[in-house]
Amino acid sequence: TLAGRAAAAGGGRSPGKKAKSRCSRKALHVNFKELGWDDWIIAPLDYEAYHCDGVCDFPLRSHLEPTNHAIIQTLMNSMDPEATPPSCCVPSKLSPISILYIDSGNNVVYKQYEDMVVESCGCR
Amino acid sequence: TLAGRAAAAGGGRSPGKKAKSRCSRKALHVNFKELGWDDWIIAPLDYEAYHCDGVCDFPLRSHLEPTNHAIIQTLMNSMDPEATPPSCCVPSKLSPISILYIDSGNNVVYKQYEDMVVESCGCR
Amino acid sequence: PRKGDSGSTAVAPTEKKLWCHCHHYCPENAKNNTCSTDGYCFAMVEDDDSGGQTFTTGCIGLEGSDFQCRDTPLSQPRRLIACCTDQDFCNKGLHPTLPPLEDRGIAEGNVHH
Repeated sequence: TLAGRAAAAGGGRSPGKKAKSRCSRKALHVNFKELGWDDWIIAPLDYEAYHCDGVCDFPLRSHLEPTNHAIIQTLMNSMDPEATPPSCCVPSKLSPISILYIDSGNNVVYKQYEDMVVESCGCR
Repeated sequence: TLAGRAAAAGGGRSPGKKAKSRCSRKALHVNFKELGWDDWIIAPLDYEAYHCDGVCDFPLRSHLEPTNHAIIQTLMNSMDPEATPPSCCVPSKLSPISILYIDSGNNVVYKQYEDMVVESCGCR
Repeated sequence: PRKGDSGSTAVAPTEKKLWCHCHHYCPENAKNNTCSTDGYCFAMVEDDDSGGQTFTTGCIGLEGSDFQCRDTPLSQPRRLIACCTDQDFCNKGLHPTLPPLEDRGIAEGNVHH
């Protein structure tokens, strides 16, 4: 068993950190019509892209696949939140979608766009 | 490309966002002694890890190597900042350092730790 | 070993998965408060904003476990983490405790030396 050592210093509270939910995948519905792209995109006119949001606090769980740097930054942030920002909740795995559209030469094209949908989130 | 189309969509200016500097690599000096790790780490006792900080705003420049998802999210954020957070400035390239330390079996070990130093930042 | 190979067969090291109890922040696809990892199970106690203490358990990856399981004694708020890897759900037996805050001890007059 590996154990950390009790924090010697009486800790100041990090205000409100617990209020915000932890890093996870959230909904993000993208409507190409609202983006004004229905003049070149034929289909789909909308899709679920998801996005990542939430705090990355200690300890960074294994499903967030943190890098060593994210872990070190998280530790530095928990020592002095003013001096060092926390690591950030971002997509760690993405998947493509295919779009049917009219290109600048007025041709109808069916193309796969990489990294369009969040599959999982992590702290980096 | 999506980025080219995105330029046409444009976006309302959000007040004050420009005040904060754009996504770039900033200093982060890590002192293992201050972390309380000088009881197991022999060398180095400190190193420059850097970190990434700053806004990811439209248009996401090429050196930030944005994914298509980050571009879409940035556009959605510029349309409605309340509904969608911006993409986040995080390390896009990291490098290792080697550490000489004493392991739990009291052996002196020299090990390369991956992803310890930020080489470049990007918007994800 | 794969069939039809001649000579020495390289057996792909199956990644050993450790199952842990997780409470307070589990992966989205977690079932029955369990998670799995290539690293350690952990249990942690932490001062919370209401003056009490929060107890959490879960999974820590192997990458960075040297740092996370040692933590830093200078964190804010105070916390204590313990990691284990000897058997599945070993963190059910981990009960890290935080010493009472000195001032609280004096206020309640029950400081024992």
